[in-house]
Amino acid sequence: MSPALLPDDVDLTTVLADAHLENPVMTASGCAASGQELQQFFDVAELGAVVTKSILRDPRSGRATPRMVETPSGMLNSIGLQGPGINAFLARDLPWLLQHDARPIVSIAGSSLGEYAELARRVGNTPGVAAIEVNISCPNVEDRGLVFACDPVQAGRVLSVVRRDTARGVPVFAKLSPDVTSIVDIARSVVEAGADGLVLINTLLGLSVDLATMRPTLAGVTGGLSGPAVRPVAVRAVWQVANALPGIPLIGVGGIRTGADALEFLVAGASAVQVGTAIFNDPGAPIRVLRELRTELASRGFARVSSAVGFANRSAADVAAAAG
Amino acid sequence: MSPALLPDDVDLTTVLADAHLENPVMTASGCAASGQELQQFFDVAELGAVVTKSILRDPRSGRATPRMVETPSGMLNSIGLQGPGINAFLARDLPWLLQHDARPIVSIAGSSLGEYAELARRVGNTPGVAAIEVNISCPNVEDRGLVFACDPVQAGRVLSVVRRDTARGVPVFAKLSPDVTSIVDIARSVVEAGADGLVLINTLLGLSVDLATMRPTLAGVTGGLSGPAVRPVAVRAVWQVANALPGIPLIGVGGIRTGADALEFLVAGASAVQVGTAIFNDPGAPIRVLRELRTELASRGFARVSSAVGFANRSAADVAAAAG
Amino acid sequence: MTVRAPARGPIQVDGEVFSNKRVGAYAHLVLVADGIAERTRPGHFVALSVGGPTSARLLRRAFSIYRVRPAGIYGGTVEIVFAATGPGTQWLAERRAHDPVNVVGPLGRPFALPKEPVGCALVGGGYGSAPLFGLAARLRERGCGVHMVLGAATESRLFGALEAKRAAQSVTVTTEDGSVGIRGRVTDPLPSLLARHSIEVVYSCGPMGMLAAVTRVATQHGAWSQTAVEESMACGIGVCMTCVLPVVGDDGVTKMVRACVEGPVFAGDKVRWEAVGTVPAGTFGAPAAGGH
Amino acid sequence: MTVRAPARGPIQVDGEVFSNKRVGAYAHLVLVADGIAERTRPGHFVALSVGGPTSARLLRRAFSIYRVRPAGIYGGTVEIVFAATGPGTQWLAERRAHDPVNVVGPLGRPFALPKEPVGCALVGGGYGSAPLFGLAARLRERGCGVHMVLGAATESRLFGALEAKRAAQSVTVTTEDGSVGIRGRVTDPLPSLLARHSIEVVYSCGPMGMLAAVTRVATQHGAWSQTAVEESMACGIGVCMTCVLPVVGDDGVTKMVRACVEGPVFAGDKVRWEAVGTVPAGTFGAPAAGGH
Ligand SMILES: Cc1cc2nc3c(=O)[nH]c(=O)nc-3n(C[C@H](O)[C@H](O)[C@H](O)COP(=O)(O)OP(=O)(O)OC[C@H]3O[C@@H](n4cnc5c(N)ncnc54)[C@H](O)[C@@H]3O)c2cc1C
Ligand SMILES: Cc1cc2nc3c(=O)[nH]c(=O)nc-3n(C[C@H](O)[C@H](O)[C@H](O)COP(=O)(O)OP(=O)(O)OC[C@H]3O[C@@H](n4cnc5c(N)ncnc54)[C@H](O)[C@@H]3O)c2cc1C
Ligand SMILES: Cc1cc2nc3c(=O)[nH]c(=O)nc-3n(C[C@H](O)[C@H](O)[C@H](O)COP(=O)(O)O)c2cc1C
Ligand SMILES: Cc1cc2nc3c(=O)[nH]c(=O)nc-3n(C[C@H](O)[C@H](O)[C@H](O)COP(=O)(O)O)c2cc1C
Ligand code: FES
Ligand code: FES
Repeated sequence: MSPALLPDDVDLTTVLADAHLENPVMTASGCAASGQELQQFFDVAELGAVVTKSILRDPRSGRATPRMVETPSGMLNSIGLQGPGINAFLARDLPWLLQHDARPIVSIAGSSLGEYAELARRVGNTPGVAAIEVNISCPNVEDRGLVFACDPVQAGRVLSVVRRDTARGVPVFAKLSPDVTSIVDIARSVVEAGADGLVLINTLLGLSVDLATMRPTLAGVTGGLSGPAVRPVAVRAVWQVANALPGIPLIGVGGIRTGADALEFLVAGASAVQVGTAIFNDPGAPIRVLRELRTELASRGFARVSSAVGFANRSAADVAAAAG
Repeated sequence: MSPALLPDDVDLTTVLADAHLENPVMTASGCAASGQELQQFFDVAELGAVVTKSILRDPRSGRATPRMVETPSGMLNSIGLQGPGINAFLARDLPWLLQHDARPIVSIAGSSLGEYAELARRVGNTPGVAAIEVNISCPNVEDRGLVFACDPVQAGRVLSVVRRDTARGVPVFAKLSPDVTSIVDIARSVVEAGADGLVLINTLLGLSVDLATMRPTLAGVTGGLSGPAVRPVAVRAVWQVANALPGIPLIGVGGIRTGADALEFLVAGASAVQVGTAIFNDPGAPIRVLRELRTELASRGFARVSSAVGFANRSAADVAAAAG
Repeated sequence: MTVRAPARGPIQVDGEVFSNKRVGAYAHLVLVADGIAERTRPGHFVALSVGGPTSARLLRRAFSIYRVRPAGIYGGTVEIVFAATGPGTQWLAERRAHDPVNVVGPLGRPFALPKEPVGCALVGGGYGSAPLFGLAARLRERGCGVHMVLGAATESRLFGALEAKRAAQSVTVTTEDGSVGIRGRVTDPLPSLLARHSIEVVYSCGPMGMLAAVTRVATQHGAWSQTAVEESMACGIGVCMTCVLPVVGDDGVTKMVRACVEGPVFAGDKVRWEAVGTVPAGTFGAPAAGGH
Repeated sequence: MTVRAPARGPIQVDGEVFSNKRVGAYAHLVLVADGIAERTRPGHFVALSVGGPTSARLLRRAFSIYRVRPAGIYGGTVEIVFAATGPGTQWLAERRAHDPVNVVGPLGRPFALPKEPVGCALVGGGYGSAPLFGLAARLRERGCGVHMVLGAATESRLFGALEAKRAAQSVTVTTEDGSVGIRGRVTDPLPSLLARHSIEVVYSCGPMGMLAAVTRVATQHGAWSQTAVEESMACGIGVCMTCVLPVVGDDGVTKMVRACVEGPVFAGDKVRWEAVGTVPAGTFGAPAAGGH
């Protein structure tokens, strides 16, 4: 590391396969809807990208309530991917993002390979889409409801159809679940299947019992754990995958609340980060994280984001080399 | 649930296979050493059991420092099973526990089947041992360092040798890792191999980067995440396994800090609970949790622990039956 | 840190406690939070962060706005009335003058006001009375008749009965234990009150069961009802989809709509009260039988 | 909740802030915490919980005990001096009179005292001076000569220089920037001081590097050294094994020993200073080459 710089002198651009972004801070899928509501608090065009809530082919009502429960330094959610479906998204939400100069990364989710393919064809060929994020933490109706993300073969199949049906030049990122024995195996499989980058991590499966009703608090019984509580698991996933698959662009997500948290993901190997649950605490979180990250980079003498990416892995290797 | 009772009228005894305990609250392995230090704050004989730090065959220095880092509502540790080995344990720590009328559950850990078998023979035939807890979250030196707990076959092998070499009447509990794709598969495998009960869960694998040094904070690089942050994951594991393997005694552990937390594990399906990281916050935590649990049970009209065990699963089934 | 936004939407403000007093079973918190007052209309709510910098409680707590005062010699203030039930509200109850509390607001859709000077009933349960006082003032400005019905389980949980005497033409109080006013529920005196004062709009705020019952009475009487619901909210600003309830749209189709941005005030007859907590069959996007 | 224990060990007490004042770069916190004073000897520390009931910071923070006062008309008190560096210490620095702070203590092994009335040097770095004042009093009671050397990076980080004049026969002050006293480090004036006053025991508390250097000087001079180390601690009571450092035992074997119960005071010449942060080869139970 070099001496401190002025924050404005830091080059924040980051490259994720074919996507060149002004800066590495995005919203996390499902925590920012499609950007409109956050525009009340800051200009979403200032973010590296806006990742949309996962879009399905058909409209979906989502699950019954309660859909969330607060947990220590985190929360469980079980929304059930409520949304209006791809038609309404392309007609209304995507145009809004483009009109407001935001870079949209569209998250897609399906319950069969066919649905993923259809979504890829429609979203992945619409001008203005900066990238596709493939949420594979969904049950596969064609395979006993097993979650795609939990099986390297099924996960790979999803990514290969999405990559096949998405326009060249539009990167396809696979978003992985931490609820697996080896996230590196899943990562390797989806990269071999064509994923241009990886988003790490989706929520952890959790459950809470409501002692007033003596029933699971969530109507959906289990839910996804997110927030600062899971940050060490997310950083570990980034670290492991960065070491196992050097050169594959990674996007870190899980419990990021401050610029220092974002920097932790970068130096662990992520080229960009997403802010999710922290938005519920602070609607201005994504833009604040960006501002703080700039300062963190500057104060450590990182002239560009790319110098920070994987720095802890490299310095670890140096230490190992020096010791060995 | 019936009307409220007086706390003293609650029958706290709990049965874990052949182990009949006065009450369902224990210490968690590695968070209470072998009981001596906690005796300064409360009488460890009042606990259902004292679970010892995992004992190895040989003395072990453990890892270099830093060995811990605080995280939101939790911590990462990488102690590396420091301990004096089985000889010193049997000569010094176990007698202390027995002299003080504590019920010792001895946690054992090894890096090969042979080591587990040797520990089982020695610990599992020493009078006074209430049960053996088998920590299988250790690398298997005979299988490329893969962690036993992550593979149903290897995990099953460990439990079958330990069960084989432990005296009848001394229950053997397998302690499972949450870092697997299906904890139910591992649970099923160790139960088929002879485990009399299950302890859920060990820590989650995590990592933190120290932004001052730009290196992983822990000398051991990755560490185990514990504390209230992981409670929803632990409750989920108990819930899933209780539903998949009804009748198998479960011991819940992960983020328990209050009597209400303990009750959450009981109604999710655990017959006993362990208090770990909360001890670092409050050295009196295990006995306080016991006292609070008694009050929680009484105020809800549970006349005995066994009525509460799995109550949320049963009421969930009732709801489903009524709806269906 | 203060994020400013266009003049009508919500803003985020670093607020500061001006005062915090007990009122019966509740706390009455006055926060200095510039810019909120000017944007607030009756029925809006604020979302407060709890626990300070070391907090393990990340989600904001939502509270109906009781009163606001625009910036004058002192900064603008916003007031809430709340019950300290869980860790977040207990923390708020312990705040003293000058302690910082971050505020996001005003949020949600306010009460719709009648265009004509008609008779209105304002029904509040417990702390649910709080947002009715600002509403009462607005209605009187428009020449509406204002009749308040305040209810609670017991006297200490009744809020604003005295203030109501100044705010309304008539005040009816009910408590379930009869400790003050009529023994019973707000819906007991409501039918005769609606008839007596030719009420055309019934506003209500309180527990869900009460809102459903008040709506039933209002509808029977042929009055409009405007209900302010309380759904568990993670974000309060419309991005998380946790706060939904089944509401019938103008097209007759039931949708799971967000209480935080499409509410918290809904036309009472549009809410599928009996189905709250479920996704009723036929809801837009609901799973087909055997589906997800 | 207060857990009582046998008369000598640590106890857990619901303490309360008596006062909290700034002293240079530090905070000086006086807590009412009955029962701690009676058990405390110089070198003991306390572990305080931080963040209150909604805290995401579960681990206690360890602080050397600066002073204690047994219960009299008022409850017994315990005092610490600390730097507000991270979230836990910042929270502590913001506490005001009557705020609750839970205390566990006294913890650890205190300084060993010489049996004979010998000359002693007490060397403190930064807030590391704090525990030396109680020690100085004890040593003087035993007729020992007490010579203090206090150092810091700069004047604001020097603690207790004035008080030292009352506590010690001689006081030497060093600052790295020369803002007060001798420009340099505590080890600069130490050799001549040890010689001048025929010092037989050197006590020290401060950063690890300083302790190592002070030990080196003491050993060269032929004096005993007693060092109070600061290792990162999760439990403070001996149950977690996070706070270890390599220390040579009486049997000559290096072991990873717990700073919280076998320290924080160690004989300086027994600590493998150069190897702190590692498990040096030959340590009891260390992995064989290629092992775990
Ligand atoms: C639009 C709206 C207006 C409200 N107005 C008031 C008011 O004026 N006065 C008042 O006392 N309370 C009001 N509430 C309820 C208030 O938000 C909860 O009492 C409070 O959030 C509980 O926080 P806690 O930390 O004490 O409890 P906890 O149980 O610890 O809260 C845990 C989580 O559940 C949520 N939660 C818990 N109870 C409720 C509830 N009843 N409604 C919604 N979310 C809940 C919390 O926001 C938090 O995210 C309102 C709620 C909403 C949605
Ligand atoms: C025996 C002993 C005596 C001490 N005496 C004093 C004293 O008199 N005055 C004083 O200002 N400080 C003292 N310290 C250091 C003090 O404990 C830390 O400064 C404090 O814990 C930092 O907490 P934080 O929340 O501000 O920082 P954070 O960095 O948020 O702390 C995170 C975690 O790391 C631990 N930690 C961080 N820094 C240190 C450190 N330097 N030493 C040990 N653990 C650390 C914390 O306890 C906590 O568990 C002492 C430490 C020990 C072990
Ligand atoms: C309310 C909520 C809804 C979410 N919806 C989605 C989603 O639709 N698609 C998806 O891939 N991830 C979804 N996530 C997961 C987040 O994008 C993110 O991976 C996770 O929450 C961890 O990040 P965080 O701790 O910053 O929230 C959701 C998370 C939350 C809290
Ligand atoms: C410092 C520390 C040391 C631990 N050592 C062990 C161990 O030796 N054996 C074991 O099975 N689990 C060990 N654990 C895991 C705990 O027993 C427990 O499973 C886990 O911490 C979750 O519970 P908690 O959140 O209550 O701490 C350790 C945990 C901590 C924090
Ligand atoms: S609370 Fe998040 S959408 Fe309503
Ligand atoms: S801090 Fe836990 S053993 Fe020392």
